[in-house]
Amino acid sequence: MRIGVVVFPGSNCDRDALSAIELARPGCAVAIRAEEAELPPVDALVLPGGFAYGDYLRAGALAAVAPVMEGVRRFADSGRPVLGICNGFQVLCEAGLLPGALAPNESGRFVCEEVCLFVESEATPFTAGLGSRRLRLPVAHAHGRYQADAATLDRLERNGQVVFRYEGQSPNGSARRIAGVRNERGNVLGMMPHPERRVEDALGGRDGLLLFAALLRHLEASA
Amino acid sequence: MTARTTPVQGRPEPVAEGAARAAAVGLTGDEYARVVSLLGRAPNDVELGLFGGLWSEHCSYKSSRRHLGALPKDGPGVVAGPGENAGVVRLSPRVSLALRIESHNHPSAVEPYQGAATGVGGIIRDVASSGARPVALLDGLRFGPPSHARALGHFRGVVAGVGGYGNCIGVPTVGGETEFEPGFAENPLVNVMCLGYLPAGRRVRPVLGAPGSAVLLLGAPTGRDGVHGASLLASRGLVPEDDQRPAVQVGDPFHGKRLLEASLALVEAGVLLGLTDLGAAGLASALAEAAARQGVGVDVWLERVPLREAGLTPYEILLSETQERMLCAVRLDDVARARAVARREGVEAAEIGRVTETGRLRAFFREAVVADVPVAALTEAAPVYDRPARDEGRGRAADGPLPPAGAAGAARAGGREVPSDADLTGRLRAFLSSPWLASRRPVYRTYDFEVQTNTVVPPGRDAAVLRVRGEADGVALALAGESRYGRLDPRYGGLWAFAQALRSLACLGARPLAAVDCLNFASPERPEVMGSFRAAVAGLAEAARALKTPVVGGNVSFYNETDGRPIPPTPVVGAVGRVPEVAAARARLLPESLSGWEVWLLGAQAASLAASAFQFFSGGVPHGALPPFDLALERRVAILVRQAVRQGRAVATDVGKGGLAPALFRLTGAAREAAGADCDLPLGAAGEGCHDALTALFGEGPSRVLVATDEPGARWLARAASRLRVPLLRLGRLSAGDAFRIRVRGPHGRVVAFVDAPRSELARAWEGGLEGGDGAVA
Amino acid sequence: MKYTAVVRIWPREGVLDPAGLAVCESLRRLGFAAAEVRLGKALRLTLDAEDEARARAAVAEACRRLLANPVLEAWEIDELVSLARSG
Amino acid sequence: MKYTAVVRIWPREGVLDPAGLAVCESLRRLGFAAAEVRLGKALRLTLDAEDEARARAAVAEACRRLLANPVLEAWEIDELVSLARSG
Ligand SMILES: Nc1ncnc2c1ncn2[C@@H]1O[C@H](COP(=O)(O)OP(=O)(O)O)[C@@H](O)[C@H]1O
Ligand SMILES: [Mg+2]
Repeated sequence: MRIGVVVFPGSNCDRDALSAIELARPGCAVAIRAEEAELPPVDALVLPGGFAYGDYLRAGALAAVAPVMEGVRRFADSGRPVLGICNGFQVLCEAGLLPGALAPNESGRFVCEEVCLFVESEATPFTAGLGSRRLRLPVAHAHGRYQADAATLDRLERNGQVVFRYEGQSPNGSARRIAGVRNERGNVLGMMPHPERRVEDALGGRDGLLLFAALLRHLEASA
Repeated sequence: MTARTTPVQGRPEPVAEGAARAAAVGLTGDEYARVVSLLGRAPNDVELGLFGGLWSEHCSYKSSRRHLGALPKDGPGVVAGPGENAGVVRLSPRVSLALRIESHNHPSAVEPYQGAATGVGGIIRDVASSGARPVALLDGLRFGPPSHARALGHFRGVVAGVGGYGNCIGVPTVGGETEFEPGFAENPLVNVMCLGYLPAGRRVRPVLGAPGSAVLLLGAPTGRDGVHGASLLASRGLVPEDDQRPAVQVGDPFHGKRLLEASLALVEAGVLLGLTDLGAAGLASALAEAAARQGVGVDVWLERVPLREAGLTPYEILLSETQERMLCAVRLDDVARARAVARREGVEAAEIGRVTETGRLRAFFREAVVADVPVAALTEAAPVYDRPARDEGRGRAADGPLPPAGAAGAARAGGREVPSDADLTGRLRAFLSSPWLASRRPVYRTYDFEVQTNTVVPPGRDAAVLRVRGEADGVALALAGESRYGRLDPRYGGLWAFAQALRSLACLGARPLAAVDCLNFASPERPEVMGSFRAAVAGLAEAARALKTPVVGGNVSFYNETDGRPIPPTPVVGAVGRVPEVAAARARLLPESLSGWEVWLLGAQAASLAASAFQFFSGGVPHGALPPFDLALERRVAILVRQAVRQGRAVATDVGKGGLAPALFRLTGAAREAAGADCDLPLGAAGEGCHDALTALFGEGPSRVLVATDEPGARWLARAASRLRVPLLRLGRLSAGDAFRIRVRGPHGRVVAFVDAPRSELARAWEGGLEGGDGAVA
Repeated sequence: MKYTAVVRIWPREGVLDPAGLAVCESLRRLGFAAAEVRLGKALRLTLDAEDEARARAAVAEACRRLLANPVLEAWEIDELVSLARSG
Repeated sequence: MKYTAVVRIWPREGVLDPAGLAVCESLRRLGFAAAEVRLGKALRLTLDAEDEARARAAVAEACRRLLANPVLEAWEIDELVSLARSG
């Protein structure tokens, strides 16, 4: 079983994601360079946090046209699991693999803090079995305000595509306090909070590990 | 500057012309004469530019060098001391720590965002060039009061710049200081420290290898930015409205990240003979200093330097301070491999030169020799000054007459008068929400402090704690600067900065391993500034010896003044320490709740309002006598606190800026769940000098730590304290409720003053102090 | 032939523009009678194209594919000049 | 009277524009014949002023005092229209 982490130039949570995956299941994490057009054989993909291509122009915009993205698109279209964390979420939206966009935080500033979120959809490989749980995860971003037009937001809610919602006030002014969404099929998930930063008690908790564990269960079941 | 590119042969030159040429590169007439005698001829313009850069204060330390020898630099575990890319000290048999501190004061005054951003980029490259992966940043920031429009602009720009670069490149900013003081209204201070981890056996040095080796320039193409940034900008005071455009550099954290990965990949590939960052005075200083360390020469072909824009002159190419560049040396056979390794990370490596046996730095531009000077003339032969120094500090203000009362309360703050009780609660609230004490969370929450997933204790406490993957022991880091006491006694300022940095480590249970210092002063050409510099260094050195901590690196920033208005003397100290068994530390250091725990004051009990934050807050001019500084007691207090914290018997906070009442307030917030407080402060018993309520509540003094402990912990503490001869005083308890109460008791236990407020109300004032209104970060 | 285009990219109507709001507040604080500020991007793009129509088409295509995000932004081509002509 | 001005703020000649460089690279990767990109800001500012001359002076003053950083940026007033006139 192999889980690929796409390393864009400027990604900076790639190592964190790789080691979180290794903690969940040793020996299954692989780094994939975004400048290479071909994806190696993997069973799931993670697009990590950071500032791919400096986040110049718009967060995630330049990464969305990186060579690897064609492969990512085909991978997603084939129904296999793709998780975008923070910058990875921004990239997935910019690439059109997820609806909506991530605008600058309402405060106009970067925000780094722990937040609570509710899991509102189990219909993804990363949240199966976590229904209506409350997770404590950190956010760290300057562009995390989820935006889409009202019709899209209604549709997302109706379809259960809102996967995570912030508890209380959102740290960034997101529409309807949305912290993470999935595509219609449910195999592609994007989220602003960082599960890979909460996989050990020594670093403040293990809520993030639940997502990686769920993914492994999913992959095992479908293997 | 028009470049005369052919070496001038022994032509006699009118003195006035020489002096004018020298001034254009920041040298004096005498220094120019020295250049001429070293070369045996007048330098051409390019050569003169090299001397201007390398003999600048920034590169040569010509005014400070004589004094810095006082700092102890050796200790167990020290692998590399000052003068290398970064200081290196051993953490375990497998892992070493690299640390370094730098100032970026002048660039930040001119362009706050880019000044701070490029400061962060530079310090990260310094640490990376010692072969370490940068894992943490700390930023020591000083501004004028946020009510001052210019200072507010500095504050917002600098904080955005630190975050802009650090967040993007993916090195967490885990701590620092943000101070607001009248003395920094025109001249903000931006000191940045970086910590890196490297395998214990690895040693990468800023050298060039043997003659015949190839010299490669890595990273961004060179542009015109920052030509003479170091020599001109940092070698004189700021002149308002001056056009300093050419001296400003722009940071590109994205390129910085690629360069970082490329450098570390080169280190790991084992091809490097040497590696160094390009900082002040660009290529010129990187080449000359690296060559000087080995007594070799170097030839450089300037037309091979990749350029960002056409038409740069040899002069500009040598002295440009374009960011995101590094220099390395490899064996000729390894050039192709090195370039391939760098290219894989998206970084170009241009072969620009060759190491020679000549001992000379020779620069060629399209076949022509444009500079040819002995490396030693640029480096070892740089002037060293013993500038006149006058001691003005110690006790002068204290012995003088009290200044006239300014705002109401100024005189009282130094005197004995005790204001009414209601007044005291209100004052504490106002003090907590003032820029002096207000929560720094609005600053550090704009920094990514968790990326790289090593952060065990995030910002908010006296020190941050990081783990090291695969190691049982972790690292604590703290930064402490001092700018208030130095006005009364600069030596005391040095003692304080050093001791506070180490006390902060002790509060998180860490034993100090090494320190670095950053010395921020006004013009060294003023005897009183030189006097305060010498005294502050003496204070640092005394403290470093007494607290048995080597100083493995440092930085000096002079000329922090505008129109002849100097900043106060400001030494800043960064320290790292070892935290044993770090995996279990989080629960111990960040407990769920402290309610019901006892509150004890450990250590010295002397305090004074002299130059205290409260005295400034009350509108007073700094005056009065500073409490005694007993370094032996300081050391014993640190040992006691460290043991208590490490064994899980106490949660501790330093009683620093603001005194006891604010420290108690911080202690109530040390657990996940806030606690109330119910404490008594006996006058007199609360310490020498604490004869009035204001001094008892807000007086400052060294060697004081406040701890919360449970009952068995208190018994342990009492025994340990008596063994270590550390005074102890029980103040009361933390409670489950929301009441924050301190009773100040006079003779016979009579309550002479008290503070009584809902803790949540104080917390709101404290948390909102820097948010909203004119003080907002954004 | 070389063309230079200037593209302006604006936050869409109705999309919150925190940076614009902050600038507006600062302007008012400085005493300017600013009623509203929107902060967008300006992009000067030099490119090769056979003629002006093709240049314009290429710029529009670049806006659609990369330069602007339709969920958040609206774009307009502000200028398009042939470099030869403009000197 | 209400005026609307559009100001463009550019990184000065010779000042590094990392964002422009990155955008240019991506455009090339997408097959555009982009030779150079500079990325600046566009600012649409609505303000009260008595007449056009005063409006222009106020905008210029705002650029000098707040909107552009003279060390790194150059500004230009791209448009200035009275809202009444423009509809
Ligand atoms: N500029 C900054 N960057 C990062 N952290 C900061 C900064 N300023 C303050 N902090 C953090 O805020 C907390 C409070 O800082 P400070 O007010 O200096 O209190 P202390 O007395 O504990 O040193 C510390 O954890 C410190 O590291
Ligand atoms: Mg501090």
